[in-house]
Amino acid sequence: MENTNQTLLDVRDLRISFFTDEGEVRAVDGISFSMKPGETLAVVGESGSGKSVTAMALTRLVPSPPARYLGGEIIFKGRDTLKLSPEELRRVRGAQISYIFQEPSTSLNPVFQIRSQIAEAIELHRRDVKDVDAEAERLLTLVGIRDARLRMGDYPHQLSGGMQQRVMIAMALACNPSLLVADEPTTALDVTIQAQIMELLKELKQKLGMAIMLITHNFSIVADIADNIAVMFRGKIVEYGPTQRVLHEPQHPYTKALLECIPRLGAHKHRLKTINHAEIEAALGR
Amino acid sequence: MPLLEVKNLKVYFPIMGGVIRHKIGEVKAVDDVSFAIEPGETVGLVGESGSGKTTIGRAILRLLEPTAGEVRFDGHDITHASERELRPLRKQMQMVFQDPFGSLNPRMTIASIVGEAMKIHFRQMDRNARRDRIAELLRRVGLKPEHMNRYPHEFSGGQRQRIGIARALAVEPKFIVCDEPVSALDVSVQAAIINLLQDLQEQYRLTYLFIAHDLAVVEHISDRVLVMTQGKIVEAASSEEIYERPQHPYTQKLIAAVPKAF
Amino acid sequence: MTATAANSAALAAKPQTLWSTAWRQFRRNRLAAACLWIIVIYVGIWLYAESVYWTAYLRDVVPSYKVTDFDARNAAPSLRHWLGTDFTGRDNVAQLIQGVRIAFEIAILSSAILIPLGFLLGALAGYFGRWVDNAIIWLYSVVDSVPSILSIISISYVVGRGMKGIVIGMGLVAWVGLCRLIRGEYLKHKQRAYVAAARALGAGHLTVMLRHIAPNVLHIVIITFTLLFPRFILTEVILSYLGVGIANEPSWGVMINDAKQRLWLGVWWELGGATAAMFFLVLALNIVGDALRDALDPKLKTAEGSAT
Amino acid sequence: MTAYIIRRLLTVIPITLGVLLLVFFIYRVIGGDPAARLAGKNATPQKIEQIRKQYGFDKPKFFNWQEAAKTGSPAAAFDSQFWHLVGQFAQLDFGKSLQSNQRISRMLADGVVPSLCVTTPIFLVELSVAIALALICAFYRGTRIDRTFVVVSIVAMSISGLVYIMMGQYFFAFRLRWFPVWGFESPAFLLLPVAIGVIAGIGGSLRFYRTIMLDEMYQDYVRTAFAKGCSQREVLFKHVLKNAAIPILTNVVVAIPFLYTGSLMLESFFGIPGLGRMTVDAIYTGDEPVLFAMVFIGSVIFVIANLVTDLLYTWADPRIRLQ
Repeated sequence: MENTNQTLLDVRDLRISFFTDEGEVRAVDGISFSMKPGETLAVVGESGSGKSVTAMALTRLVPSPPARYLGGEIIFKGRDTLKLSPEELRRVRGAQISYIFQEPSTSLNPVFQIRSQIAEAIELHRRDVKDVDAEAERLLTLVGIRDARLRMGDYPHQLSGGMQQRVMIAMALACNPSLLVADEPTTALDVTIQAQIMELLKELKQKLGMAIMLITHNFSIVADIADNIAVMFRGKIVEYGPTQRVLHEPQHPYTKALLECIPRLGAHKHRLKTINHAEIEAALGR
Repeated sequence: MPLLEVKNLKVYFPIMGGVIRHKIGEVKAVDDVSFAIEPGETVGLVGESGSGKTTIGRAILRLLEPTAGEVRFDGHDITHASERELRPLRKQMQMVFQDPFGSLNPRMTIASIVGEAMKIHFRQMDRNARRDRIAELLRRVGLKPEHMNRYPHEFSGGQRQRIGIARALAVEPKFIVCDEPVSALDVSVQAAIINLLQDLQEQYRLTYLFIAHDLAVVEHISDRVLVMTQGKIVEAASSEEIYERPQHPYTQKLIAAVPKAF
Repeated sequence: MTATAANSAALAAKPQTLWSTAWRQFRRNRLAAACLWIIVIYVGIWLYAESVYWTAYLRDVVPSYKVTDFDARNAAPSLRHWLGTDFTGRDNVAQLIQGVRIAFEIAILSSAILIPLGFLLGALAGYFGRWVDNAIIWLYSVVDSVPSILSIISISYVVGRGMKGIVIGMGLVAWVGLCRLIRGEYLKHKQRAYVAAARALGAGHLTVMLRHIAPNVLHIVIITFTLLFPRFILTEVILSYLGVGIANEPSWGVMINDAKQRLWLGVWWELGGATAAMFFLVLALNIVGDALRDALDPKLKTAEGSAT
Repeated sequence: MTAYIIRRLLTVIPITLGVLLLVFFIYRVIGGDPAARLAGKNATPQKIEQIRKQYGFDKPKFFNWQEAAKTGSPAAAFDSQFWHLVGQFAQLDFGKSLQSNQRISRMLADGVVPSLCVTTPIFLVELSVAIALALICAFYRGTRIDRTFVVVSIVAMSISGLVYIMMGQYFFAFRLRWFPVWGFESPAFLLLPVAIGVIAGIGGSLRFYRTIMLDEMYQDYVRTAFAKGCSQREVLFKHVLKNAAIPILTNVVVAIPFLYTGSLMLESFFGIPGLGRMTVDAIYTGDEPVLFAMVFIGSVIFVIANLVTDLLYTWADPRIRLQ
C-alpha cells in the first residue's frame, strides 16, 4: 500500500457539461475535492446535483457525446485520468478504480453466469491468478454469499436484489482496487437489505483498507461509514468537511435545510421544515 | 362508526403455468388482513416491496377484485359492488399515486386532468364554474392557476404530485389512499408534499391511508401504524408505540435497519 | 399554506404540447426536413394527376396520358417527350405522373382498411386481455403465418386484377404490424397510474380506452403509415409483374414491366424513369418515417426488415 | 421450460388449421364462383357444372347440416368442402395441376430443392453480412462510417427488387456475360441470382440489425463492462453480441417472408425450376389448385421456421430457459 499521507485522488476545478438539443446543461460546474488512501468520502445531493456524473467522470465513463469535459483535472496516484491514453485508462478501470451501481439487476450481464462475470474481472488485470474459479469463489464468500460454489453457476435473474449487489461488490473487488466508487448502491434495495449492504461495505473497508466514494441522496446512511462528506447542489460542492462537523454544524443554508427536512424516527415534530429555493439561490450567488 | 372497515381481506393472484396454461398456484398478495380507519384519522401502512401494501390500497378502492373478506366504506359493503353501485362512492374515496411521471395523462392539459373528475361527478357545473373550481384547487395545492393549460411534462416531480392531489380533491372526497406519494421525490420536495397533505387534512377533515416503505415518513404523518410483511399485518399500534415499544420481531428488525442519522 | 414560488417556477413561455416538442426535434433532422419537402412535391404532383384523371373521366374522354401515337412509338427522350414514349407512343412523363396518383391511391385506400382494423383489434386485445387477447393473437398469428406476398397475390388473384384486388389484399395483410404495436402500447399504458386514477374517478372502460389511452398511441398510426407507404409501392411493382396488379392504368409496376422487354433493345430510359420516380418518394418516406419514429417514440420496435 | 416447449409445439396445430382456413376462405369464399374461374374464360355452363361436381364445390362450404339431419349421424356434418380439404391435405394429397394434370405433391417435391438452393444462400449470406456490418456500425457508432452505412442501406432499400433483378441480369449476364442468363444446370447458375437477392435485401437487414446492436450498447451491463476495464472489442464481441443474439433470433423470422418474394422473382427471371417459378406460372396460367397448394405449403414452411427460431430464442435466453 502507498504511504498513507500521499493523496490518492485530487480533483481540481472539474467542469463537465451536456450539450443537448435544448442547449448546454452544466452538470459539474467547477468542483474540487481530494481523498486519502483508505478514506471514505460521501457525496450527498439531490437528483440533478451532478453527484453521479462526478463519480463516473473519474474513469471517463460519462458517455461523450453528449457530455464534454470542459476543464479541470482528476489526479489519481499522481496522473490525470482525463489525459490517459485509452490503453492506460483501461488498466486503471477495474484494477485501480472500480464501481458498483444503483440497479444491480441490470448492471449484471443477463446471459452470463456469475462465475464468468467475476472471472472476467480477474483475468482482465490479474493474469498471474492460476485457479480463477477458486479466486472467484473466495470473493463471493468474502462478500457474504453462502454456498458460493453453488451460486457461481447461477444467472443474475436467479438471485435476489441484495445478492446481485453482493456479486457486483465481489466483481468490483476482484483486483483489490485502491478506490471503490459506489453510485447509490442501496437506493433500489429494501431498507433491511440496505442495512446489510452498508454493513458489508463497512466490514470490507476495515478488512481491505480501500478508499470508498459513496454517492447517495440519503443523508442517514452516510453517518457511520463516511470520514468526510461533500454536499452537492446543481453542479457545485456547497459543503465539504469531516462527517460529524457537516452533520452537526452545517455552514451552508442548503445543507442546513436538507438536514432539517429529513423526517427522523421518534422526532415527533408536527411539521417538517421545507427548503426555500430562492434563499439557496441567493446564497449560491447565482 | 369507522369510515373504512376491512375484515379478513384476501387478494390472491393466480399463477399460470404448465402446458395448457392452467392455474398451478397462487400468490397470496394480501392474506387475511383486518383493520379499521376512523374519520379524520391517518393510518400508516408500512412494509417492504412485495409485502402487499399497494394491493390493499387498490383493493379498497376496488381497482381490483378482492378474493375474499369484506370491505365496508361509510357503512356500505363495497367488496363485490358493481361499477354502477360504486359510482357515488367513488366520489368519496380517491387515490394519490407514487410515480409522478405515470400518474398524469401526458396528452391531457392540467385543466382537463383535474376537470374530468368534476365532469363525471358534478355534471350540473358549467364550464366557467368548473374553471374557477380548477383555479381554486391549483392555488390550494400551491400551483399557479394560469398554468392550467400546460401539459404534465412541463412540470417537476413535486409539481406533478401536487396536480395529482388537486385531482383527488376535485370530487371533495372524505377518504384518500396515498400510495407511496413521496417515495419518488427528493427529500426537500418530500417535506413540502407531506406538509401539504397535513394542511389539507386539517382544512377538509380528510381521512388518509398512507402507504410507504420509509418508516420515518410513515411514523411522522400517521396517528396509527400497521406493519405489513408477506401479505399479513404483523403489528398495529400508535406511531409512538411502534417506535418506542415494537413487539413483533419483524417490526424490531425494520426499526433497527433504519439508519440513525445523528 | 406554503405556496412557495419555487414549485411553480421555470415554466416555458407558452404551452408545449408533446406534438410541438416532437416537431421541433423532427425539424432539427435536416435530411428528414428535406425529404418532407420531397414528399410535399409528390403530393402536389398527385393532386395534379388526380385533376387530369377526373376532368377526363367527367368529360368522358380519353385522358391525355392514354392518347396513343403509333408513329411516335419508342421515341427517345426529346424536348416534346422528356422521357420518350412507350411502345404505343404514349408520353412516359405523363404516365409517370399518373404513377404518383396510383401510388397514393393504393396507400390511402389500403390504409383506410388496415388502420381501423389494426387499431381496433390491437386496442381490444391489449386492453381487455384474456380470451379477447388470445383470440386476436390467434387471428393475427394465422394471418402473419402466411407470407405476405403469397396472401396478397391470392387475394388479388381471386378478387381480380386492378386497384380493388391490390388494396383489399394489402389492407387485409398489413394490419397485423399495426395491431401488434397498438396491443403492446395498450398493455403498457393499461398499467400506468393515470389509468388507475381514471378508473378510481369512475371512468368506464370505453372512456379509458378512447379518451385516455388512445391519444397516447395515435402517433404509432402516423409512424406505421409512413413506413408502410413505401412498402405498398414496392409491393405493387411485384404484383403488376405477376399479372395480378394494376390493369390498364400506368402504375409504376406496369411501366417497369413494359420497360423490361425493351431494356434488351437498349431502351433504358423507360426503366430508368420509372425507377427514379419511385426511388425518390420511397427514399423520402423511409427517411421521414425513421425520423418521425425517433421524434415521436424512440423506443418503438417496428420490425420492418428489408423491402420486398 | 419444457412446458413452454410443449405448449409452443402444440400451438402449431391451431395456427396451421387457421392458415388452411384463411387460404380456403380466400380461394373458396370471397372470390366469387371458383368453378367459373377454374373452367376458364369462355366455358360453357355444362363445363362449369361438371367442374363444380368434380371439385365438390356443390357441397356446403363448412358444415353439411342437411346431410347430418338426413342421415342422423353427426359425422356427416363434416361432409363439406373445408373438411374434405383438411382430410385431403392431411394425407399430403394436394390434388392435380390443371395444366399438366401432374400430382401437385410430386411437383412440390421437385421444386423444393431448386428453391432452397436459391433462398438458403441468400438468407445465410445476407444474415452474416448484415450482422458483421451492424457490428462495425456499433463499433464506429456516431462516426462517418456509421452514418454512411445508414444512408447506403436506406438508399438500397428504396429500389424495387425487380429493378435489381432486371439491371443485374441485363448488365452482368447479357452484356458482360459473366454469368449465365437462364437455367439451372450448375451452381454457376445460382451466383447471380443469389448476389442480386442479397443486394436487394441487405439494406433493410443492415438497418434492422444495426438498431438491435445500438440498443444493446446503451444497456447498464455495457457500462459495467467498460468499468471493469474491457476494451471496445471485448464489450462488442463478448458482451453485446451474445445479448443481441436474442432479439436477432426473435426477429430473423421477419426476413423469411421476403425470401418468398425473392424466390418468386429470381426463379421466374433466371429460369430456376423452384416453388417460386411454379407459383408464378400457376398465376399466369390460372392453375388455381397449384396456387392454392403453394400458398398453403409456403405458409406451413414459414410456421415451422417460426417455431424453430422461437425454440432457439428461448434456448438462447437463460431468463426463459431456467424459468
